[in-house]
Amino acid sequence: MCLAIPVRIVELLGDDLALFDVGGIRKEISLALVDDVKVGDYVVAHTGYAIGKLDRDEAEKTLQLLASMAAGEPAALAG
Amino acid sequence: MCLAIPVRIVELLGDDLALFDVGGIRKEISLALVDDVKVGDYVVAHTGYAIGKLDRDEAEKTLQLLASMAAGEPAALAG
Amino acid sequence: MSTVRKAYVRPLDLKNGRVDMTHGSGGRAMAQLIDELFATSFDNEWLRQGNDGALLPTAPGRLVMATDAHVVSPLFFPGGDIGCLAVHGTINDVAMLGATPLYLAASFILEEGFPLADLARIVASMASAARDAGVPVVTGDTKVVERGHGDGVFITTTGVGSVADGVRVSGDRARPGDAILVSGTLGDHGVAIMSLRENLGFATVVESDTAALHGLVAALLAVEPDLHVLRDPTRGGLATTLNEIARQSGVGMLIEEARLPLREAVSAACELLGLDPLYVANEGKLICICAAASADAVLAAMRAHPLGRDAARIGTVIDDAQHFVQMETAFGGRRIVDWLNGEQLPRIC
Amino acid sequence: MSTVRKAYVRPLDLKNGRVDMTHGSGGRAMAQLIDELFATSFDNEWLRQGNDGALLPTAPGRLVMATDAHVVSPLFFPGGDIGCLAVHGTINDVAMLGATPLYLAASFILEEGFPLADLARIVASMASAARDAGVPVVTGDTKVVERGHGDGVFITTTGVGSVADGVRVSGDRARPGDAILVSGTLGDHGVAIMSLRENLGFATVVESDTAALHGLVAALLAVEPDLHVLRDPTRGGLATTLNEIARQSGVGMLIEEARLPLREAVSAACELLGLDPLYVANEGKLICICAAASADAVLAAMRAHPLGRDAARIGTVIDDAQHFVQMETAFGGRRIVDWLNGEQLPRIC
Amino acid sequence: MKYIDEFRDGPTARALGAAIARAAQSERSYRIMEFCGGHTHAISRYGIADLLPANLRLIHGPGCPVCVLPIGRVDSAIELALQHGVILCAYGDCLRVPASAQMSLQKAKARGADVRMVHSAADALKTALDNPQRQVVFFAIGFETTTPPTAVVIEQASRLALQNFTVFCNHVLTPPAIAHLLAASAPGAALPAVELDAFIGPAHVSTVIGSQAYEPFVARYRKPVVIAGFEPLDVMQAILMLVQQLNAGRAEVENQYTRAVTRSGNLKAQRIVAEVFELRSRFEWRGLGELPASALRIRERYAAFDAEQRFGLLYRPVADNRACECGAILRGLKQPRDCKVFGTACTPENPLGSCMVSSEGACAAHYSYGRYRDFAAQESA
Amino acid sequence: MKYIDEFRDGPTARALGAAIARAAQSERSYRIMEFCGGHTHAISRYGIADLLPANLRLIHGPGCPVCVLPIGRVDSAIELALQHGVILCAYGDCLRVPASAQMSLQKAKARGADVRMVHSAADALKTALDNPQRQVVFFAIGFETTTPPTAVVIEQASRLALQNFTVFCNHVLTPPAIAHLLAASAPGAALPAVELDAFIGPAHVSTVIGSQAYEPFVARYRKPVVIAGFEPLDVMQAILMLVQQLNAGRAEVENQYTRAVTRSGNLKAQRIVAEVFELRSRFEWRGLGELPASALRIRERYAAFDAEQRFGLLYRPVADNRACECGAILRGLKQPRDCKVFGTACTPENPLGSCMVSSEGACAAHYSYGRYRDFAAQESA
Ligand code: SF4
Ligand code: SF4
Ligand SMILES: [Mg+2]
Ligand SMILES: [Mg+2]
Ligand SMILES: [Mg+2]
Ligand SMILES: [Mg+2]
Ligand SMILES: [Mg+2]
Ligand SMILES: [Mg+2]
Ligand SMILES: [Mg+2]
Ligand SMILES: [Mg+2]
Ligand SMILES: [Mg+2]
Ligand SMILES: [Mg+2]
Repeated sequence: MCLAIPVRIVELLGDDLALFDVGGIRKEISLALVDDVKVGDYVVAHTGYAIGKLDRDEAEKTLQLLASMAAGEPAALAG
Repeated sequence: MCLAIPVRIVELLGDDLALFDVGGIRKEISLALVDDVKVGDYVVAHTGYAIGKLDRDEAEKTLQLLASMAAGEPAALAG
Repeated sequence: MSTVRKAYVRPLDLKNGRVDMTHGSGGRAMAQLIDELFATSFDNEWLRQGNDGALLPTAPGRLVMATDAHVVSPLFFPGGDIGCLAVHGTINDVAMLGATPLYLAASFILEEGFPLADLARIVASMASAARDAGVPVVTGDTKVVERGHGDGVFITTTGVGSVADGVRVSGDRARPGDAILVSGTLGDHGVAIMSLRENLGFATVVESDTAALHGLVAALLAVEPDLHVLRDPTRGGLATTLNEIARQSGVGMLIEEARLPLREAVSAACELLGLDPLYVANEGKLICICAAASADAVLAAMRAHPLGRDAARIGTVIDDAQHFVQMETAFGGRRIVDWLNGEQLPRIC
Repeated sequence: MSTVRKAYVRPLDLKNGRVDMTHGSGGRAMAQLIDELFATSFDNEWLRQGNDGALLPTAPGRLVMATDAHVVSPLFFPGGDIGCLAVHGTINDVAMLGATPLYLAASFILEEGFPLADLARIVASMASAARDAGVPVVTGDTKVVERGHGDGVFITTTGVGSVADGVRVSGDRARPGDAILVSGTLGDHGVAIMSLRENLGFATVVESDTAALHGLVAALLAVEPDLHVLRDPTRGGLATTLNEIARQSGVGMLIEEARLPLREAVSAACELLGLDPLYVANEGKLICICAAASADAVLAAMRAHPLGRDAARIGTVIDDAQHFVQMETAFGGRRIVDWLNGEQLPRIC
Repeated sequence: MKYIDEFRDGPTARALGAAIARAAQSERSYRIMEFCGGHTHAISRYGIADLLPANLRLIHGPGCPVCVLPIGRVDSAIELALQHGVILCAYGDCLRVPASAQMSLQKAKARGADVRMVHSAADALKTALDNPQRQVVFFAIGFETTTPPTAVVIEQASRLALQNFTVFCNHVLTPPAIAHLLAASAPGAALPAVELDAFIGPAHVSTVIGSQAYEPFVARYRKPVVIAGFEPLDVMQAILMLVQQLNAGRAEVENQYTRAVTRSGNLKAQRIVAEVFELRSRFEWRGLGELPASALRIRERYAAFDAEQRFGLLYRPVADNRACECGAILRGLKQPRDCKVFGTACTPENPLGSCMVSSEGACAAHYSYGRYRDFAAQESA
Repeated sequence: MKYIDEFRDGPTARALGAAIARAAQSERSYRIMEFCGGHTHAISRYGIADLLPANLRLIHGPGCPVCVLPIGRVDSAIELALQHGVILCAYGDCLRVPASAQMSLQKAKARGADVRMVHSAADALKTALDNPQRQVVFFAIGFETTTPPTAVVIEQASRLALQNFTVFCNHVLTPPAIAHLLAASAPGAALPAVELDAFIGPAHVSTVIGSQAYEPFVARYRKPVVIAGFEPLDVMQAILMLVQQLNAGRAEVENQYTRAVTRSGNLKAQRIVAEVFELRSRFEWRGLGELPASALRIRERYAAFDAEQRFGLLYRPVADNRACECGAILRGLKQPRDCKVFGTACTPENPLGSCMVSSEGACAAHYSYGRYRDFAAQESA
C-alpha cells in the first residue's frame, strides 16, 4: 500500500535532512528525493523519505470538488 | 591454599586423561603432570590436574602415628 | 587491648554503583540492597517483619489475586517508568474484578551491570505509586542474572484484593443490550513507548497514561454495584480486549468508531507507522460493560473522576454466535475489529 | 453459496515450535499459548474464569503472601526443574510463616526462541507439583522478551495462605535457650545444580531436594502450635539463614558441626570446589526454632515425616549482643559461621 | 491531521455514495479493480463497500508488495540470516511473511538469526556503519514508491565504499502487473477471467512514476484508469469518476490524486532509480507466476552492493498451495469465501496463499475486516 | 572421604592438643608461622587455636596467592578485559579481588567485560579453541602448585600454534617469600619484627617442589620447618613436631605430609615449569613489597603466549592503604584487631589491605571465623 502521509516540514537540518510535524509528532526525514523544499511545505513521507511534494492548491481544489459532488451539484457530477 | 584433595582414579581415558571418584563425585582429571598412574591409585587433584600421587602406605603410617600420639605413647612423642 | 568497633558497612553506591552477582547471592550484599533500597523505599509494617513472606490481617470478603510480569523497554518513558507501571498494572487487574486492592508483592529480576541509580529511581517511583494508591508492597524478592541474560530489570507484581458483597464483575457477564464504555483516550501508553524505540524514535507530547484505576472503579461501583465487566485494555489494546470479553461472554459487540476517544498525536503516530490505535496498549484506561439502563449514570461517574474525564460510551453488546466485534466506521461502513494477529509491527506498506 | 466454516487454528507445535514475539503480544498467538498449554495444564475453576485475575472464596484467618522469582540455570537438573522449583519455593515461603498455602499465581518471562517442548515440560512439572501439593495456580501472566534479553524462562510465583489462630511463627521469635532443628541433609540442591555448570561439571548421584514443605510444617504444628521460627535455608544456605534469624531476633546461636546432616557426595563436591556446604542452597529443607522443652517432640514429628527423615537438632539459641552464629567444630574448636560474603564461587586456593 | 482528516469525512462519504448510486446505471454492472493494497485496505477498514450500489463490484488487485513476494525469496532472506550470519534489516511488514517449512523471518529470529526491523532504508545503512565487523543486508521490497530510497542508500554506500553493506533487491513494477491482469481478463485470454471494466490506479506509486505511465495500456486495452489517493474519500471520488467514464464510454487516464501526482511524476527519484537499477527479464510474483520485465535488479556497476551476488544466492521457486484460489480471486472469478480453506486452514496466522499474507491481501482483508458478512449472509439465507 | 575424613577426627585432635600442651614448656613461648593460607584456613575453620596452649602462638603468613596479588596486576587484568576486549578466563578466587577505584573483575564483568570463571587452566585453553575469533587470556595466579598446569596449557597452545590464546602470568614462588620473612624477623633486620621460632611448611607447594627446597634457609637461619598437610590433624601433628624440634634445639626440615610430599618433589612438573617459565628479577607482593627473584615469567621462546607482551601491558604499582597494618601482622608484631580499620572500613566486602582479601588472609580469617573472641575478651575484661 506504500504507506505515505502528508507531513509539514518545520525545520531544515541541512545535509538533505529535515524535521517534519504531523499531528504533534515530529521526526526526521530525508529530502534526498525532492528539490526546493521550504519550511511550511507539505511533503509525502514514505519510509523516512519525502517522495514528492504535496500541492496545497490541488488539495483544496479536490476538497472543493468533493464538497460540491457531495452536495450533488450537477457541474461537479458531470463526467 | 592450593586447594587439592586426594581422589581415586577409576578409569583411564587415554590422552593423559582419567576419571576420578571422591565420595561419589566423578570428574575428569589430567594426568599430564604424573607418570604411571593406574586405576585404583590415589592422586592429589588440583585445578583439574593430578599434581602428584598419594602414597597410601605413608598415609597409613601417618594415621598410625597420629593414633599413637593421641594415645600419648612415649615413642610417638619422642621428638 | 584495642576496643571492639561496631561493624561498618560502606553504604550502597547509588550514584555510580552497578548490580553485580553478589546482590543476588543471598548473602550480605543482597541483605544490604534490600535494607538500604527496597525496605527503606517501601517501608511498612509488613515489610518490617523481615520474613520471606508477609503476615497480614484477615481479609474481609472474597479474595482476588492477580499477577503481571513487567518487561517494558525502554524502562523510562514519557509519563512513567517500569516501576510505577508495575504497581498500576497489577492494582488494575485486581480492581477489574471489582475488588479493593489491599497488598502487593514485588519480585525483581536484575541484570548484572544494571546501574544502581536507575534501580533506585525505579524503586522510588514504585514506592510513590504504591503510596499514592494506598496499596503497600508487603513482600518481595530479588534475583540477579548474568549480563546478557536479562534486560536491566524485570518486575513481577502480584496483588491481593477483597470484593464487597453484591459485586459480581467478570468477563463472562456481558449481555446483549449492555452498554460498552471506555474511560478515556486510547493508545497513549503504546505510542509513548514507541516514540523511544530505536529506528522508530519520534518526538511527541504523548505521555503514557499509566495510572491506578481502583479509585475510578470504586466511584463506578458506588453508582452501580452490579457492573457486569471491567477490563483494562493493555497489550493488544481495545480491540483484543473486546474480543476476549466477547469470547468469554459468548456475545458479539458493535462499537462506533466516531465515539472512540483518540488524541491527535496518537492518530498521527499510528498513521506514520501503519498501526491501528485500537490495538495499541493502554495502562490507565478501563472498559466497563453495564446494563444499558445504568450506562448514563456510570458514564457520568466516570467523567466526574479525574481518570475518566474523556470517557465515552462506545458501543453495545449484541447477540452474535460468532462473537465478532464489529465497528460502525466513522465513514458509515461496517467492519470487523478482530483479535490482534501476531504482534503489531510498524509497516511501510 | 459456499458454507461458512468454523475458524480453525493450527495447534501449537509443542514438538518443534519455539516461542516467538507473537506469543507475548496479547493477541491470538498468546491466547492460544495460554489456552493450549497453561490453562490445560493448570486447569482449575479459578483459572477457567478467564479473567486477568482470580476471584477466590473468602480466606479464613490471617493472610500470608510470599513471592519469589525463579531464575535457575540450568532449567532442568537432577531431581527437578525450574517448574516444580517455582511451585515448591513459594509454597515453602508461605508455609514458613505457619500458614496453609491456598493459591499460587505464576508469571512467565519467556525468551524468544525458547523451545515450546521445554516449556511444555516445565509447565507439566509445575502443574504436577501444584497438584501434588494441593495448591492450585489460579492466575498467571506471560511475557516474551527478545532473544538475548532473557534466559529461556523465568518464573515468578506468588502464594497466598492462611494462618490458624494460635500460630505465631516469625523470624523475630528466636529466644535464648530455644532449640535449633534442621529437617534434613544440607546442600543437596546447590550441589545438584553445580554438577551441571559449564567448566565445573561433574557426575554425581546427588539430586536436588526440591519439595513442598507445608505438609511437614502442618505435622510440626500439630505437635507444637507455638513454633517460634521456621525458615527454608535457600540461597546462602544454612549459614546465611541462621544469621538472618539471629539478626531479626536479636540473639546469637551456637550450632554443633558434628550434628549437621550432610551427604558424603555433597561434602566431596564442596571439598573439590572449595565451597562450604553451610552456604550451599537447599530447596526442600527447613530450619525450625522452638522452645527447648518441645524440641524432642518436634524432632520426632519431623523424623516421622518423609521429608524430615534425616532431621537433626543442631544447636541452641544463645544470648549475644553481636548476633553471631557460632559453631562448635567437629574438631573441638569454635568459630563464627558468618553471613555469606559476596557469592560463593568455586576456588582453587 | 491536515490533508488526512478532511478526506475521511463521513457525511461527505455518504453523500458521495448516494451520488455514485445515482450515477450508476441500474441495467449494467461495474467491475472495478483497485490494484493497490492501499486501496484494498481503505475499502475494508472504512467499510466503503457498504456505501456502494450492488451492481458495482470492487475486485482486489495484487498491489501489495508483501503479498506478491514469492516464498523462495523469503527463503533466501532467511538463508542470509541463518546460514551466512548476516544482520538482516527488514521492514516490519516482512517479518511474518511465511517461508518454506513454516519458517518466517520472525521464527528465524527466534532460532538465532540476527533480524532487525527497520522503518527506513537509511536505518539499514546506519546499521552497517554501526557494525563494521558484521555483514549487513537490507531486505528491500516494494513497488516504485519504495525503490527510490533503496537507490539512495546504495549510492551512499557506494560513495562511502562500504564493504559490509548489500541489498537483497526484490523491487517490483506496477505497470507490467496491471498489463498482465488486463491481458488475462481481455476476451480470448488464456486463463478464464471476469472482464474488468476499469482500474483504480495506485496513489504513491504514481507520485513517483507519474500518471503518464498508465497511458500506453489504457490506449491498448481501452479500460479507464483513475489514479486515486489512499484516503476513503479519494477512493470514492475515483469510483465516481470511473462510473462516469464508463457511462460515457471513455477510457482515459484520469488523476483524482492531483495533490500528490503529476503527469511526469518525481523525475529526481526516477533518475536515481535508473542510475542504480535495471530491468530483470522476468520475476516471479506470488499468486501471479513469472511476469516478464516486472522487477528491478541492481546494475553491474553497483554489483558490490548486491547481496544476490555477494552471497551467491540461488533462487529456488516454491509452488503455491494447490487449494489456493488466489489466482481466480485476483482475476475476479472468485471471492475469498469461495476458497475451501479460507478461514480454516488458511488464516492470517497461518496463511496458505499470497492473498492471506498481509492485511492488504484480498483474503486477509476479508478475514480481518469483512468475514462477518459471510455469516450474516448465511443466516439470512 | 578416604584420606580426608581420617585427618579431621575430633577426639584425636583433642588428644593431640593435650599432647602439645604437655610437650610445650611453660617457661618459654612458641611463635610459629604457618606460611600457607591453606593452613590458616584449617586453623580458623576447625578452631585449632582453641586446642593449643596459651604460650604457643600461630602467626599467619602470606601464603595466599590471591592476597599477595598486587592491585596493579588486577588492574592490568581488567584492562585486558575492558580495553582490549579479550575473553578473560580467571579462577573464581580472583573475581572479587579489589583493584583500583573500587573495581574488581566481577564489577568489570557487570560493566560489560567478558570475564569467565574457570576451574582449570585446561578450561581456558578450551575457551580459546571454542572462540577462534576472540582473543582469550588466562589470568594465571598461584604458587608452585598451580604453575605446572599453566605450563602444560602454554605448551599445548604452542603445539597447536594457537593465535588467540595468551597467559597473563602472575605465578609466584614460596621459598623466596619465606626467606624474606625470616630475614625480616632475624635479629638486626631493617624492620622491627617478632622473632619467629619455626615454620609450618606448605603442603601442595611441597608436593611439587619437594622438601629439599627448604633446606638452604633452614640451614642459614636455623629455624625448623615442618611440611604439613592441610587437614587439621596434619597441622596439629606438625605443631607437635615443631615443639619437639624447638624443645630439642634442633632446626631441621621435617615432613609430616609424607603421603604426598617427597624430598625431591614432582620432577615431571618441575621440568615442564622450567621449560616454559624463567625467574623474574623482581616482583611486587601485595603486603610485602617488591621481592627479588620471587616470581616467574614466560620464557622468550613462548613469547607468543605471553599476554604482557601481546597487549603491551605496563605495570603501574598502586600503594597499599596507609592505615593497613598487614605488614606488621605478617611480621608477627600485631594482630588483626590492632588495626584501626579492622571490621569497620576494612571488611571482607570492602577489603583495604591484602590480609582481608581472601578468606585465607589473616584479617579475613579472623573476621570470618574468629572475631567473636574480641567481643568475648572485651566483655570479660
Ligand atoms: S483463503 Fe488462502 S488459500 Fe484460499 S485463496 Fe485466499 S489466500 Fe489462497
Ligand atoms: S584489617 Fe584490613 S587494613 Fe587492617 S591490617 Fe587487616 S587487611 Fe590491612
Ligand atoms: Mg494479571
Ligand atoms: Mg495486566
Ligand atoms: Mg488486565
Ligand atoms: Mg525470596
Ligand atoms: Mg541486554
Ligand atoms: Mg519469597
Ligand atoms: Mg524463597
Ligand atoms: Mg524462604
Ligand atoms: Mg497479565
Ligand atoms: Mg541467552
